Amino acid sequence: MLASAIPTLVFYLLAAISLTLAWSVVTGRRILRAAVSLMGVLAASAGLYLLLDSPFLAGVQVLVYVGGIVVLLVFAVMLTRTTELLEDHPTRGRQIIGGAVATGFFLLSYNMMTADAFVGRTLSPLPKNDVAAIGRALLDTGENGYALPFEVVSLLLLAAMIGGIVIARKPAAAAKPEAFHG
Amino acid sequence: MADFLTAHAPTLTHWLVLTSALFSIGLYGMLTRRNAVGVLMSLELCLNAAAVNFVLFNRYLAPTAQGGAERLDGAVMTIFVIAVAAAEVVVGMAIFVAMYAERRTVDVTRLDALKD
Amino acid sequence: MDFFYVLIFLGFSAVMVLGGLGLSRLVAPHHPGGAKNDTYECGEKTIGTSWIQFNVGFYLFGLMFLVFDVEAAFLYPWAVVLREFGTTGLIEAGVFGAMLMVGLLYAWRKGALEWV
Amino acid sequence: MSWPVKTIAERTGDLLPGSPWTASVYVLLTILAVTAFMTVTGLVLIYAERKIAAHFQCRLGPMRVGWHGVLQTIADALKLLLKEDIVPRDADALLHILAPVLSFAGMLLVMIALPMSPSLQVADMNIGVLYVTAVSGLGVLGILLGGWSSNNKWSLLGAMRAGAQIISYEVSATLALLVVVLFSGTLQLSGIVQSQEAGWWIWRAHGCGIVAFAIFLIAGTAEINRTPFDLAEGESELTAGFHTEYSGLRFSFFFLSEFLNMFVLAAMTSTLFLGGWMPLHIGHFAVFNGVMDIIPPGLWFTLKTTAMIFLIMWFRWTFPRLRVDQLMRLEWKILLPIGFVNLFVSAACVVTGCYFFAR
Amino acid sequence: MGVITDNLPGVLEPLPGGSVLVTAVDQLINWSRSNSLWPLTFGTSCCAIEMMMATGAARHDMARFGAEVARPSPRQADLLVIAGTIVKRMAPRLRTLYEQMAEPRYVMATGSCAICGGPFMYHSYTTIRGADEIIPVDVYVPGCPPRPEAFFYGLLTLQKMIREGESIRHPGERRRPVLAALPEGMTLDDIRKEMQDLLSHDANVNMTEAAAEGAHYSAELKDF
Amino acid sequence: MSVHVSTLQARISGESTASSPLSTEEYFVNMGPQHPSTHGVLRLVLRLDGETVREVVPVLGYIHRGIEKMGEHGNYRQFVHLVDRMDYLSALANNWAVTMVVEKAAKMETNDRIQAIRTLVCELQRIQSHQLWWGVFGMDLGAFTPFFYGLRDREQICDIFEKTIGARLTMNYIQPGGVMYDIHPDFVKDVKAFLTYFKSKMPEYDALMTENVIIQERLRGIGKLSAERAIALGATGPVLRASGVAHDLRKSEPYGLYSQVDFDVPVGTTGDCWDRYWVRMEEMRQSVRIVEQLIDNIPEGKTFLVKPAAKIKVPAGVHYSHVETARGVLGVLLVSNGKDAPYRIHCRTPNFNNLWCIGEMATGGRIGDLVATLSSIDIVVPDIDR
Amino acid sequence: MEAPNLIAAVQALQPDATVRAQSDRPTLIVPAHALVALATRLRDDPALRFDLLETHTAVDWLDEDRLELLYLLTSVPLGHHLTLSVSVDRDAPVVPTLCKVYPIAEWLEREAYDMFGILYDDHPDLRRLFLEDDWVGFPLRKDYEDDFMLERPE
Amino acid sequence: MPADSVLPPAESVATPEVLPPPEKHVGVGGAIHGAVPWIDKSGAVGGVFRAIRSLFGGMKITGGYLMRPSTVVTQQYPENRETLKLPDRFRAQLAFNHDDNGYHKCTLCRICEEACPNVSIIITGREKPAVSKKELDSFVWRLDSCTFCNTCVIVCPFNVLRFDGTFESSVYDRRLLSYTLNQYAGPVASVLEKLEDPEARKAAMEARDPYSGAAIIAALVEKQKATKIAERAAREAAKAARVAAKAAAAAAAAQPEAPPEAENVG
Repeated sequence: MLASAIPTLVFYLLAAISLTLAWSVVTGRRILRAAVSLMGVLAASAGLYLLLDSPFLAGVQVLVYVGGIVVLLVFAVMLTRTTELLEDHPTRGRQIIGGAVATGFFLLSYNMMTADAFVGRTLSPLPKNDVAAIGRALLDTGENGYALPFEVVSLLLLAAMIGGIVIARKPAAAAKPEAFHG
Repeated sequence: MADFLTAHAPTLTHWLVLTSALFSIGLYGMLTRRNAVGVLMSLELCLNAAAVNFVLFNRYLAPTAQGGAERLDGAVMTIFVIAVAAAEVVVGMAIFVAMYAERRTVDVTRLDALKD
Repeated sequence: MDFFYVLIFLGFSAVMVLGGLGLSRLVAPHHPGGAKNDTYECGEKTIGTSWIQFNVGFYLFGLMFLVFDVEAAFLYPWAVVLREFGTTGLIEAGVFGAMLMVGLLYAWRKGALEWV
Repeated sequence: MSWPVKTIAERTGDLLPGSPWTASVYVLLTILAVTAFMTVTGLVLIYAERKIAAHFQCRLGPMRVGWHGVLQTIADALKLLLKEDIVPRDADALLHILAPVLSFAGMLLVMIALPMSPSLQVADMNIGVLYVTAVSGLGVLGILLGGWSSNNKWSLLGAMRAGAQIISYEVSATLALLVVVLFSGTLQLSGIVQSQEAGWWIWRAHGCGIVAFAIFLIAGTAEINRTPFDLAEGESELTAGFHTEYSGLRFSFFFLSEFLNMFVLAAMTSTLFLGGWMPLHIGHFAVFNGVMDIIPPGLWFTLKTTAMIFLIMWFRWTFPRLRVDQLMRLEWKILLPIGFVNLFVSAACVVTGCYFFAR
Repeated sequence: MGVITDNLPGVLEPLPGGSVLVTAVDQLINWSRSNSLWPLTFGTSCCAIEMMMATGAARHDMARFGAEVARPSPRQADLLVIAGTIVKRMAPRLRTLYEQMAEPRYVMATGSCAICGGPFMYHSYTTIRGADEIIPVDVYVPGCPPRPEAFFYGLLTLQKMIREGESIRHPGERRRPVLAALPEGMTLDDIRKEMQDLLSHDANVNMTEAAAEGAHYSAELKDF
Repeated sequence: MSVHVSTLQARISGESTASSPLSTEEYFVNMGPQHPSTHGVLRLVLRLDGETVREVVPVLGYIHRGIEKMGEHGNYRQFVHLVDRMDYLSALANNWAVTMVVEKAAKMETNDRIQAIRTLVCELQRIQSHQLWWGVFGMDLGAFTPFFYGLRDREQICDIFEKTIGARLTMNYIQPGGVMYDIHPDFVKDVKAFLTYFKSKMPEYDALMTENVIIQERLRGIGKLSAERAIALGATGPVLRASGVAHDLRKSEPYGLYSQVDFDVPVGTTGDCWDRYWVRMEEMRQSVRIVEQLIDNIPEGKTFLVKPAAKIKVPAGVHYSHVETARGVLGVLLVSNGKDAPYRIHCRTPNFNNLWCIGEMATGGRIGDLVATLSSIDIVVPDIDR
Repeated sequence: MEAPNLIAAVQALQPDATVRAQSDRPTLIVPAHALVALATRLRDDPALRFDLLETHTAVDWLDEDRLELLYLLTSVPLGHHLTLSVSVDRDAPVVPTLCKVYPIAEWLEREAYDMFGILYDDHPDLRRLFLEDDWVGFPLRKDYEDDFMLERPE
Repeated sequence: MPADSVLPPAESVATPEVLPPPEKHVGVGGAIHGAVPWIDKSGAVGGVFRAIRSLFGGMKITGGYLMRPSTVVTQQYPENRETLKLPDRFRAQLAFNHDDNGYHKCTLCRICEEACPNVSIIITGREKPAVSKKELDSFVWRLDSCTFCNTCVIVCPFNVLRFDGTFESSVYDRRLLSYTLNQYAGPVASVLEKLEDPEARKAAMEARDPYSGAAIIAALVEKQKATKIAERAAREAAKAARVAAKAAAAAAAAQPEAPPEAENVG
């Protein structure tokens, strides 16, 4: 009884948290507070993964999103802050356009969500060890495996790393100070 | 209380409403944010909502008849989405940081105007 | 159930810190105002703004970290199932890691690993 | 022999369907127990640090509050509670409060995953190792936000240093940790302990184990900001670093998390490399193993953790601090390449089954 | 004091045993405060060598009193040891440091310079003649510089003062801060004037009693 | 006329407007007056780029007490105790500097016993000062334990001084006309015991700090000062010698009994922090040598050759003499008009000159390097401000 | 170099330099306008090589209504000393700066400006060294008055 | 540089940017150069091992002290008050040398008062001496301002003063730091000893409270303030006179020299 009620409770809790914080991410005027709210949304999403019985994904979500991307965002906010952007007011026109597009998208997708294909579905069974299952899927070179994407991701990361370094260093290299430590 | 909760246990539709609401909020942010970092954050919201959907569909819609749920394709896709998101943030932020170093602003509206 | 405890303790830590602060507010002296709430900078008045600008070099470390963090996310499942795949898994991860090592070498050569 | 492993979370799970009240009481008791454990460990660690430091330095340390100063940290804690809590005028008050919460939460959430003895583990997750790395990342956000929100140049400098340092060393720590995951084939912390029944990974995995151990210890010490890596709050450079503007209880939360992080690091090190609560077993020497089994597992865990804590303290009271660029060089140019090579050598060992007492 | 402790005595004391309880809590608070005096790393001249270094060093070991946790930031410090000369230029900074300490905060003036200007009392155009012209001082430790034991005696004196205070019934009775803050443009003379007002109003020490106490003080020390 | 009088505010704000705000990440930070590594109330205004120090602007005067003005209002004997409070870590050498200029100008006689005692106590205090520096240096680099070992051994010399002189820091011992007291009967025994003890501790110092790889990594090549620049900037004492200039008044213009003892002058090669560290460590060993040679050969004689209360009159004129303290050359310039009080007395203090070099040494390094450099020149702020 | 030879050598460079009596080191009185040129030559002359400005300060001769500036020069390699004495008017004390010759002079001159109000022509950064920028008066002048200062009771 | 510079033209003061290097720096004999043999032997692999060994070397030192509790050098001050012996010469508190009868030897010669560098000794004579011409009323010693320079002790011709090691004198109010050193107001020991009658001796002596110095000092400060006001008035008059004289002299001169234009002086 309680055991089945708790996940439901947690779902609504997480939904409320993530929607509230998501709203403050897009409307918060202090950009660092928005970043902290984003961290909350992402952590709540990790909770959602747990509700979907994917603890490994939840772990990766926290590891990469909360521990990595948000930290990088905070770094970047610290690096790119200007006093004028401390308070980030969107113009009325943008608000209207944005609101219209977002609402339109939501209504459209809501229309699709209530389609028959999505109603009445139940959770399917899961493998016992999702980490191992994901590992097998990643390493499998067969037709259902993801060995190639796995390798492509490494290329993607390499490209991102090199690209990031090249782009971010460009202005710094222009005004490169003389080397002091050999 | 417990009865009420059990009666309103989340179904696939509930989940989809949640994720698409998150996505819409992200969309709104992308369109209204002036700060480029803020735009990127909104984009993260969208990506995150999409990533949740992958798992969701894997869990609810995978054809169980073929033993498909044992395969967790959605979860794998989610990991790829996260990786792509990370790569996107790396490059995106690098662009903004470089832009900021040159133009002292990350205001997307003003970046347009400064284009030359 | 394990993760239920995570949620509980997440709430608990917030309650503990905030409750502690509340208790402290109730029992400790509190006389704000004046120089007490000024920024402390070795007894002097702060020169200029305190939110100082940092060199781009700081960002590069964040960037590198994020890339390696994503890599770790892929290596966890790899490490768990390596035994089943044997040499194939070793080679796949070897290629994967070699790519990142190339990136590291590139960063090294470009001087991105030098602290600013 | 195999140990009867049943974590508190599982026991609560057993109780849950039957009676919600029993379960709630159980949860409450767990919270109480963890709080008590945390408080006592924190106080003992701070006292021990002060005493041990004193004896490293030919002096006595706290002597006057209670017998040999045993009540010293209690007096300090009480005083910090009764101390004024200052929020600077220009600070971002919300984040200023949130920062210690994050720092504290990061520490507390790791703590519930530690297997302290076969039955003394709050939650035994099947992604244990990943969970620990992921959640401890909250701490760095706490430090970053704390430094940023203080609106103080020294704080911000300290926060930036701390941020760059902690995230950098997290990479090496993860690589070292993966070595153990490779050998034991599981992410579950209890499983990792279980896998060391025939010998601890530090020596069972040829050289790889000891290299990974060294890297993990160094990286961990850097992640918890202790000398020789205490650049984030290096007194002589940045006054008090990221917590310059923190006073009273809020400062004490940073202080407490710093010390408990040391405990977490020591516990993780002993779990991963020194067998956790597993007694010292050598292969299949039944007699020797039997003798070792007499010592209860909880005591084994305590002994190993204490030894690790002592080692970390010893580092602190001997070494000078590194300079910030040397710190980064050590990580990215020395530890990271070594860690990578070590990981793949270990992978080769695992694939070929070439390690001691392979199952 | 905080909200509770301000209102607590009025509520509790009429109750049976309430007075005892207040006293017990008071003692606990004073015990913790007096035994956990974290000093600010602040020293200006010669006395700093004796007060911050020699006392902290192995021979004398300030840690025995739990006072080795020298905090570089005034936010976390309890005790401001004015070790050395304070000159006109430093005076507003000292005031700022004092203001920025979290309450409760205690001040010790060690050495002749901090007490009254010492060797630089006459013919010096910058030396402040006594740190108590700038901030309220709780304990004076004479000497030039005082030896480390004398500093410990001063610390014991301060502990005695804290212990005998009634931090619940009369919070802040020990002394009033001279000024809540150091406003812009405030001169040294303003501070001095306010300080003198304070001295004349409610910091008048009964000289005979104080003298008697001073004379018998050494005997009492053994009970510490 | 191009005399332009500036202010600190103009200095700082002028710099920041000079460099365009659009192309730099530079900012100013106050280091001090209350900062753990400025050893007192020195204030350094740092212009930083990230962590790199672009410029150091020392702001002095937070402990300026006007000792020179006070000297004009007291007699010669009364001035001696004021210099104790300048460089309090080598108070005896300061006393000696004043005493020397007064004795030289007033042509007062001394004997070998007085000179031997002065030489001995000054060398002991040099060891004491360097021990304290060693400990504090370790602490500035983040190692706490050296501080305790250094001060533990320093207390041994403090004990010797307490017995003979009666003070631990501000001595006022070397007076015009002699020394205040004869040495304590236990002095020779105590000093010998200390030497034996200290020689056994030096290897520990080396094992803990000198040989430590982190120390070496942090000191080598940091805060360089070439020999030419060192002289031009007026660096003195160990800072000058570390740059490769073997200028030591104890050798070049021997006073006291330095001409009768055998010792070496340690000289560095590149003038980096490591050289300054090494020079001081070696100076401790050389001081031990000097004390060893003198301790058994203290001549007999009186220790105070004038009446203590006698008025000292110095003939009119400009008189100057200097001694080598633990931090460098302390010179006392005495302008007399023939009365019993100095007309003008000026102290050329070593820390003043050494701090002036910090701009050259620390620019381009990082904050950690700045702290190491500042600590390696071993400043005593009241000596700068006087 | 011995004191008489030294004085002769300097006087060869600067003929109008006169010897200041009552001084224990060789001391020459030189006119203010010749200071920089003379100091440069003293520093660069291979026989003299006064490469170190040991100290620089001033004396306020109130009765004679002048400030005497003393420059104590030392040759580190040759080990000899020389003092230069320059007198300036108390009311308009302007001398050229020696910063370009001896960098240490920058601070020493700032100190002299702080204490005596001597103005150094072409000094790169002439501001008070020890006292606050808004300090009134020059404390080491003999006629300095300050209400703050306590006279010693007789 | 403006045209009206007092300096000679630029070419005659051509200042080299870089100082010429001196031929040799070593001016004195016996110099040793800073190569440290056990460190400067370098080598890549050996260097790493030496580095690690150096770390362990440091740990050995600290660990060694931890293992030997006998090396603790701490003296526990308040606990060791019974056994704490300060050296005889230690200067912590000025005291009168009273003889066995409790008589002092101060003759009011005021040499110590003169010699004291910052007026920490204030001697007042009795206004109505009982026996002899000069009798000590109170010998006030200001502990708060004393610099412990020991000058008073060595200049005293009668060996009246000594320093002893009583350092425990912390107080809450600094006015308590002015001590009256003499136990009684009255004549010097030699005079008292001439009085044979114990009653007469007692009559000549008047007990003094050790903490009565504050009032005397307060009176002194008041007096000083008064004199200072008077002095300032006198000084200002003199200054005005000087300025007037100068103005007259300037007016007398035909071509008064313009003072240099200095911006922002003072």
